[in-house]
Amino acid sequence: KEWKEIRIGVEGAYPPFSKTEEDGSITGFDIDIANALCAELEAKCTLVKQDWDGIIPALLGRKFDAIIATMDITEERQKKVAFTKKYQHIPARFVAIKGVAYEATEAFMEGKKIGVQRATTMDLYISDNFPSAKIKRYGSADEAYLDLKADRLDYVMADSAAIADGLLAKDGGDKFEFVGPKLNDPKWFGYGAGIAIRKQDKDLVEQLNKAIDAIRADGTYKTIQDKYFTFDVYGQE
Amino acid sequence: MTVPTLSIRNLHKSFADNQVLKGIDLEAHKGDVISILGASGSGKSTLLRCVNLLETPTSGDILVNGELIKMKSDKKRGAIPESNKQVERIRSRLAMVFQSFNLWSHLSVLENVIEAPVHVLGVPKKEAIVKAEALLQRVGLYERKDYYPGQLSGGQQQRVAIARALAVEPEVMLFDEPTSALDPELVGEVLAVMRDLAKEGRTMLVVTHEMAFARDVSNKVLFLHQGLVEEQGKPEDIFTNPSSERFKQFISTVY
Amino acid sequence: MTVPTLSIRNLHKSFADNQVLKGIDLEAHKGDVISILGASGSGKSTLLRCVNLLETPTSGDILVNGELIKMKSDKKRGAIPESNKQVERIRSRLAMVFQSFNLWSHLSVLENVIEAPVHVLGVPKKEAIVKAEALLQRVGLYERKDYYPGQLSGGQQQRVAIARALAVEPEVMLFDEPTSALDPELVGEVLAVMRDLAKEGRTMLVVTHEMAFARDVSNKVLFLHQGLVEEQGKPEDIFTNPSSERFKQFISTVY
Amino acid sequence: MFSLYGYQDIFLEGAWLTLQVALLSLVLSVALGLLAALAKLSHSTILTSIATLYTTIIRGIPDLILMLLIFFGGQLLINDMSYNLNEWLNETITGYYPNHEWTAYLPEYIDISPYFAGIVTIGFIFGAYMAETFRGAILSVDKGQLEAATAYGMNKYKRFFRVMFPQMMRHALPGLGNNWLVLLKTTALVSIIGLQDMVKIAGDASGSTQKPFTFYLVVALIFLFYTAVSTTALKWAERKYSIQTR
Amino acid sequence: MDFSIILNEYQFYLEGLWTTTWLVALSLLIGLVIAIPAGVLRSHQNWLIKGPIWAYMYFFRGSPLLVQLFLIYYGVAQFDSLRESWLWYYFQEAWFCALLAFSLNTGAYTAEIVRGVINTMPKGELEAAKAYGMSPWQILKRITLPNSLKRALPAYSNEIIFMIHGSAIAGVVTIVDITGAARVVNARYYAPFEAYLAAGVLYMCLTFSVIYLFKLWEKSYQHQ
Ligand SMILES: Nc1ncnc2c1ncn2[C@@H]1O[C@H](COP(=O)(O)OP(=O)(O)OP(=O)(O)O)[C@@H](O)[C@H]1O
Ligand SMILES: Nc1ncnc2c1ncn2[C@@H]1O[C@H](COP(=O)(O)OP(=O)(O)OP(=O)(O)O)[C@@H](O)[C@H]1O
Ligand SMILES: [Mg+2]
Ligand SMILES: [Mg+2]
Repeated sequence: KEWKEIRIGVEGAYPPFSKTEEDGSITGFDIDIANALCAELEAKCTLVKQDWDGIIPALLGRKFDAIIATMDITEERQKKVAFTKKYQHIPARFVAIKGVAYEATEAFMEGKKIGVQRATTMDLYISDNFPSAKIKRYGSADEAYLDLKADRLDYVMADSAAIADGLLAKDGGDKFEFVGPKLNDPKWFGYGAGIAIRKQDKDLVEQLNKAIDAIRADGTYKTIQDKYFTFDVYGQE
Repeated sequence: MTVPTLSIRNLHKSFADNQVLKGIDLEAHKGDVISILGASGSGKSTLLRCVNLLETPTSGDILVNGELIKMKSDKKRGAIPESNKQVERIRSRLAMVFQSFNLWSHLSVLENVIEAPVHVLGVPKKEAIVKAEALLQRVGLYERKDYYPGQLSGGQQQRVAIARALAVEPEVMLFDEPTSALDPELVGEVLAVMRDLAKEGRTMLVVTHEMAFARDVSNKVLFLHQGLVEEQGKPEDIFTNPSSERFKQFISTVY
Repeated sequence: MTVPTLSIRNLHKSFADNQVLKGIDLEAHKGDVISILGASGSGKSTLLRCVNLLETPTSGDILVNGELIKMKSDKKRGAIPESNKQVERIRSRLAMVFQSFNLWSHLSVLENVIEAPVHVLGVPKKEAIVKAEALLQRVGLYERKDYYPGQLSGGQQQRVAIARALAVEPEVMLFDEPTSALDPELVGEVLAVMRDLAKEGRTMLVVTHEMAFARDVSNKVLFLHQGLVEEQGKPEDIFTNPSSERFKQFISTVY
Repeated sequence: MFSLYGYQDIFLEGAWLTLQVALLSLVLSVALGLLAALAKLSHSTILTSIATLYTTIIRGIPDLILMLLIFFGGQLLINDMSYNLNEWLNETITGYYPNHEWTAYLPEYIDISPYFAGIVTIGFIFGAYMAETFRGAILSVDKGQLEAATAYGMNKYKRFFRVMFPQMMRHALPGLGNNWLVLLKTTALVSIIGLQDMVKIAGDASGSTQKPFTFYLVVALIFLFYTAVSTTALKWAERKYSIQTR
Repeated sequence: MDFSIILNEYQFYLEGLWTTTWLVALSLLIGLVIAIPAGVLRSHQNWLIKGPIWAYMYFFRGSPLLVQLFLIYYGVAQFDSLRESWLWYYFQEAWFCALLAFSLNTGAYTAEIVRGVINTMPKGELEAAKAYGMSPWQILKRITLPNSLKRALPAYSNEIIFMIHGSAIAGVVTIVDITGAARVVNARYYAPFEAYLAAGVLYMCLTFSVIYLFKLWEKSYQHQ
């Protein structure tokens, strides 16, 4: 089947990957990638903004045909949707107020308040590894940062790049720092972020895989990456 | 002999087990003013309401200008009219004036009068207004044409109701105790209008407790008792020389 | 001479511009039964309501057992009582029986009767109940003590109201047309209870339209007219020999 | 002019969107409410039970749950259905004509936008409350008024639209007004299903400016303004349409 | 559709049910404590007393509960002085903020109910109370409030139902109530229909229990 028109679901509250501007438009790394891929496929693309915890149901419900929202490829998700190959891979990390101790043991984390975005890989990771911690689930990462600033949380866990941009680079961000190592255990975090697609649409997966290779090859990817990051967000091939 | 404007033949009506009308015959020719008398509960209102099918008769025929209102039997409700269209058409030829006026309270006096001509008979609005104003003039309420029913006295409301009835140029006007909801001081103004109508030669069926009206204005009086016509005739005959014991008793208590 | 149980001196009361009472004097001694008569609107209820300060008099003195209810002037409302405490204390000595009974609808009959003794006078509850039951016995409603007012007839409600009044052992009982909201058949039962109270030597002020009661039971009758006492005296004197034209007219219309 | 860290323009848009959602749901709920009220009062047992089920379920389940159910669940249900039907059609046809090309006989997706889902859900919810209001209003219309209409030969549609409807609205107005005020506030929930109304914008804005109090207070004030305007208008309407008496 | 998910995660829902129940019950209780004096004093003659009460009721009845919750939860954190005070100990807890928002909200609505029933108190019964020498305080306590109770019941049972429905937003400030549970389950299994339907059923049970209890209660007043 030809894909002349593709509707792409994006989040809009996860800088620098996607972010809603004051005028209501959406910008960010994911958005630029989406547009580059569409240009490569010569398809007409529409971006549809959707809150994170409804984003997979919305794809299944055919609100859009693909999700480009820094979604990690995990086994759990693969039960529901198909993924393209990864288009980026950024480890998750904890962030806390400067000087707060951190140990990745269950005993240490007991009773600690950890904020995550609902339905993310981080959500699962903490639920599985630190069941005795007080896990607080938010609709968006921004809300979790607000509560971290307000001292309602001890830690927030999110994509390291998202934390860097959405929290550390903002006013007052100098009070916070990453704690603990980069986390990228495939058991929870999968194999990088891919584009999620309904399982039936295998042809679209193939076409997008080709397109990803194409923009990697022709340098478009690097241009976009450099706009937002000073490091390689793709990781190993 | 001419076709009677209204004829009722062997009309029966029951509510559940309660037989209210047990075979009523009645003929009204053009220009007849028929008064219907009877004790409370004798079925006067029911008779009138059967004529324009506000109640469905259990059996019997009703003919308006010789046209039979066709009925068919129905599982749930006994008999029902065969064609709603016919019933609606006939109803619009029979204007009813209610005891409690029933003016439409959301419409002004003028709007009440033009409502049926415009929306049922399809008279152009302008024309209807001209006529309605003349009718209101006639019942002495032209000045109140923009009032709402709630702002009028009972007698005024009933006069508007009469104008509303006249506006459809009915074959027969049906009056159900048009003055009994009025304070005694207001009865006169309504009766005066009705006397005028009678003089004009309107065909009227009037349920009333006003003996003076029945005697002086109508040319025929019917006395209902236990669902049957117990006595009928010209008023000058039956009031002076009643043949039924019941009727004698009735007029003696009312006077 | 003994101190009068209640004395009212030169009482005036106006509502805005409407002068209702224009100087009333009245003295009630222990055992007096005083009937207050007057046309509708003559200020009878107002007088009674001034006595226990449900209305604040515009001027004039009220003394209960010789104790003056102290008033002070107020910017907004003219005169007001100087001490709410005093007013509450005096009110609890004057029991009022209302035309529309005004039993507390959320309390049972027994609870209605013990409410004021227990919660205003501080009588122990047990004691109050014993007494209340005796009073209910007396007005013939002991069997209904656990009913709620809504379940009683008007006459029964008024008898409960009288029991409630008696329960505070009042110096003076004030009755405001206690039978006029009752159906004629029920009036008798309430008047019978009141007759009994009079015989017992209770001090009572009764606004009433029941001439028979005024004449046979009270030992003093007051006739109010246009805010003043137009006629007063022993019933045997004034009914047979009224001096005021107004009063003559009044009794002739009422009989 | 007030300034909200650059957000004032889309804030105003959000305020306008809130109002749109509220007004459109109002229209829908009035229509649904009328239908349900008529169904409840009809002689048909089927209609009556459907309407009763409808009003009962709505009374039992919170608005938010219904909204999430319709927005997520409803979408899934409708589109799954239409997709499966499409597949089935294609397969059947391919069975007969092997070289048949895959075609979408039904729309491949029906997009329930949050805008639409919000309006539908709120309209649906308040339809149930409106039904009660209208039922009461219909019952309080004087029977004689309709009887007069019948007697003058009006058919049942004319009876409804020319007499029943204008008269019942008068009785319904206070209840309608109350429902409107509640409905207006319920629109705030559409932000949870992702519609860019002013609550959502306030959320986004407080995320990036770290000034949540300021933004949410402005939202509250705008709602208070809407409420105040509505109350005034309602008072005026009630006076205008109250039964004209001396 | 696959409802085995719900069975697997039933303890999530049970916890949610418990959270919703105590949160709503406690809010209603605190709301009532606010509402009775507010409703009574709302008709006071003195503007200094009735003005603030008017403003309180107007604000909480005129704006959405969701916005009130956001204001209290996220909004207060904007003020450093509050964050440094002892109050922060409470405000940092999501349940406390939700409880506060819900209580203030239902308090305002209930106050309006209280005001309404007090205004329709039969005048004669008040006069009788006065005539028997009760003080204003006694009249309020012994006559006005108990007498108004039965007239307030229908409206109050509606308010409880609205509160149960309204509490569904607690999930947006990280509280795992019934709705919160449903959202977590949905997020994990991407099965919105099942997840939210189960929540809907739980809410229905809650609501209809309340309706049933109030029917019984109202019946017990029928004789009055
Ligand atoms: N809709 C109805 N359902 C059942 N019974 C009815 C109905 N309408 C009238 N009846 C009964 O029919 C009988 C006759 O009633 P109808 O109103 O015709 O009497 P009426 O002669 O007009 O009396 P009135 O002078 O009091 O108006 C009465 O016994 C009444 O109870
Ligand atoms: N609260 C009030 N405010 C204003 N005017 C009042 C008030 N109460 C009574 N009035 C007026 O005072 C006058 C006397 O009223 P009052 O009730 O004392 O008469 P009454 O003799 O008891 O009459 P009735 O026999 O009808 O009970 C009337 O003109 C009445 O309108
Ligand atoms: Mg009749
Ligand atoms: Mg009086």
